[in-house]
Amino acid sequence: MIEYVENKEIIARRIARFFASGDVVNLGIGLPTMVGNFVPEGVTVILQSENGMMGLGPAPEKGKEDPMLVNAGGMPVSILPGGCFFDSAMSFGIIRGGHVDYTVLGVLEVDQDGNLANYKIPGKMVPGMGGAMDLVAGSKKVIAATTHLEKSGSSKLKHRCSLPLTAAHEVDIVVTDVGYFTVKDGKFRLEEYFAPYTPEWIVEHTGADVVVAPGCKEFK
Amino acid sequence: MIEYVENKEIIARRIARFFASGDVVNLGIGLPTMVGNFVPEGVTVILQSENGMMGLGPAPEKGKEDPMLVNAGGMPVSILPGGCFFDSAMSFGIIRGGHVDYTVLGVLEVDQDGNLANYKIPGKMVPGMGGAMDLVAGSKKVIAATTHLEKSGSSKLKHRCSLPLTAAHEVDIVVTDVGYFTVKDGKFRLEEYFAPYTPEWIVEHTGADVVVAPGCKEFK
Amino acid sequence: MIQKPIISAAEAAAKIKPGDVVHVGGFLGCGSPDAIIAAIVSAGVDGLTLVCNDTGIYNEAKGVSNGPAPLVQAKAFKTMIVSHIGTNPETQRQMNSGESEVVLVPQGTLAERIRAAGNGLGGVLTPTGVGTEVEEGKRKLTLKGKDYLLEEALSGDVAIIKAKKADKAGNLVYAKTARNFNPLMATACGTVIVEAEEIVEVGAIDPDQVHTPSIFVDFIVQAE
Amino acid sequence: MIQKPIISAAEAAAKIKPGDVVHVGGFLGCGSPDAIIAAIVSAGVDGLTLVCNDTGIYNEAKGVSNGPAPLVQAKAFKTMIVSHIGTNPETQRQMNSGESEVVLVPQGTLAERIRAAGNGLGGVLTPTGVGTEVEEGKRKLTLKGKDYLLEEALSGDVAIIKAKKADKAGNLVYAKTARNFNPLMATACGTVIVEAEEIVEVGAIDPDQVHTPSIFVDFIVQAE
Repeated sequence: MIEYVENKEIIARRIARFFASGDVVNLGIGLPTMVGNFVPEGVTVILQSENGMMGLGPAPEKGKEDPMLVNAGGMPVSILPGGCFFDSAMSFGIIRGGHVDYTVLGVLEVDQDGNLANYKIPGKMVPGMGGAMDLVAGSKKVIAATTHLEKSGSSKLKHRCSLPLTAAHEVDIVVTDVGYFTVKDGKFRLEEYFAPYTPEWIVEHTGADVVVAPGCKEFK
Repeated sequence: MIEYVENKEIIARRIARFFASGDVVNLGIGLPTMVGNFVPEGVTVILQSENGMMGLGPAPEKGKEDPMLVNAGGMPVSILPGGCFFDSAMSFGIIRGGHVDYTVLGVLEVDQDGNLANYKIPGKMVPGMGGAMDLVAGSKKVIAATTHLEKSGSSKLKHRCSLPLTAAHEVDIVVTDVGYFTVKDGKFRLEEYFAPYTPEWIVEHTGADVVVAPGCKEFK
Repeated sequence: MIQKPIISAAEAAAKIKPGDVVHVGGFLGCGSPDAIIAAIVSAGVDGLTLVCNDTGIYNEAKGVSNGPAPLVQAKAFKTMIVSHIGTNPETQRQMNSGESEVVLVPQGTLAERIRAAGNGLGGVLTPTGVGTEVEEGKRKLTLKGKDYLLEEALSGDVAIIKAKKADKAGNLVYAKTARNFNPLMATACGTVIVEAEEIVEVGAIDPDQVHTPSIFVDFIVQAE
Repeated sequence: MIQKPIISAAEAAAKIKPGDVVHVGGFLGCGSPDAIIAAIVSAGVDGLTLVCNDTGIYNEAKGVSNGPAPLVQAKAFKTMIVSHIGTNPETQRQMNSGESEVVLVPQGTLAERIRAAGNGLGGVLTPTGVGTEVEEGKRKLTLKGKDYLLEEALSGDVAIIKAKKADKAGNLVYAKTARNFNPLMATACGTVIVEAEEIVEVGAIDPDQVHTPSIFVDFIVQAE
């Protein structure tokens, strides 16, 4: 019997492999930010931050933070050579205009029609959508990054989202800590599985329709 | 008997008196450009040029022209200290957004409902509207600058424009070489007359409904 | 070039009247006009409508209260039109208790609505929010087979913004990610007050490098 | 940062295929990508649609032919979407003879339509053109008692633009009034080719002073 253990690193590591040199990528707060640490040697991606910069670099050393240079989570960052700053209209022009290749963001729920919910639990928690609705509607590819199961054991992948949507039919790829799925024809399609999980286990432990892709293989 | 003699200078001189210090003004090609030469001592206006600058200065000396620094007519100009450059979206954002106090432009026809035609004589001459439609729709006050009569002797001020309109109901002030008019309640209202013309002569020689304002006086 | 009055933060605060719609620059406190915000708190104006990216970061334990958070704390706002309130639990409390109204707007839509107001556009058509609660009460138009929401211009009575540098005529330059909504708000409000870290002579800024043209700015405050 | 290929004007011209919609930067020849335009004339491409502020200045007597005028002369355009043709009698001749189609668009509307395409907006609502021939065939909407025309996004296959300075990653800075439509077109086309007066190393441009972010630019041509 396989026991589920949350593993955020595998999610970040798998997502980082999607990128090719030159891709413009927006990483959401939290887990998605980790993706930046796993981009393979030799691949140069350009990180965009929706508060108004391109060419996001690593966090500065302690004591060298610049209060005028932060990411969309308000945390100190740096800028790489060739990066630049712009206002919020240009920032979302870039996002909405399809100039971002990948947006990676966390979810509360994601469903087999590519719907995503991550900004509101009515009556409980309403952080607001911030830039997420634009990012999901505008980016060329949307990658949802999430642990596969809630602490309660229920699936984050749903037949149908029950929470207010951040965007409808926009999610292309879902990467959890058990496998990588595409969203196709109203189903999750398992493209790769992460050991020790097996396709059978994954189909059984996903609260949505999952088909196993013909070429589905283990990710290493 | 008063004989009509074209006099562009009086038009430019009268228009220049409307401005107060700090006003943002756009002067069209041709006659309107002359207005800049008659702004009274002590009044500082800020000239905007719709090709992308604020703080337009005089033409440079011969031999000192910069091909990257021209006005909306493509003629070499200079920039005053405190001026700045911007792109066409910002330029027309300024214009359409009501940040230009006065636009001064030439006309083919102007009528008593404040309609203006200056971009097209169908089948004959079609220069295009360029920035004129935005300037007329967006500026706080629109001043039409025109000689009073055509070479043929017919009035440039009409009951109703017959040419395709540049904008409907947007003209506030008309200054010709016989007087200064406001457009009110579907009529031209004569506010000032320029000697040797008299209000009687003007009413008679205008192809539109003209009322003489109660306080109408001679401009000196 | 006409110079703009240099006023104190308290004088700036006095230009804001109860009931005004106030645009506040900044993003989670980065690029916020902090001295003017503090002065408005002191002046005790209320019944305001806030237009801002967020309501700042408020963390009592860490002693952080930035962006518009001090004004939220002072209950200055009747309505808050923002994209994000997740970093200010007091905003969420006021919303849940009904003390104030919070209108959530997607960040890119907020930027375009402010820009539209400043640029004389009635609104824009955006795909953002189609198929979500953001659609509610809005016109939806289909162009070339794609659905868009009509998002209307959002103007304000007063904008309080932050710049790195202002010349005395009001030309502005912003620093790094402190630019964000500041240049957009500068175009969209009846009265525009900039809090500048540095005030320089007219002509000291390269005219190719001005982010906000002087004509948008009415008053300048020296940042502390 | 990824560097962009530096190509010749002839290689740039070869990226334009018959029938393409081509955005050409510049305003009456100021800020036009002249070397690329000359190379397209040499390449002899036709059936193009032009999107530009104007069709340049053409004056045979004075020997002036700037902006897109050499391409008009070469009959490269089937359609020209521009705001002004008053300085090019050849454009007017082609229009009157039916050799080419000219679509006149108000200058500010042209700017917003190009920006909308690059910014993922379906269109904008503008008051410009209400009550004129520009209304024809367009949706008119009334918001808060004011009429607006719905003007749709205008994208292109290729943009050819001119900059003062490009770094090797493609970040651009424009000079003075040569900026005009160039930064807007950079956002709105599938392939973007910049003709730069000066090509500098990555990192040589202050990141606060970049007018067009590198990601918009595909190819760089050294201006002659």
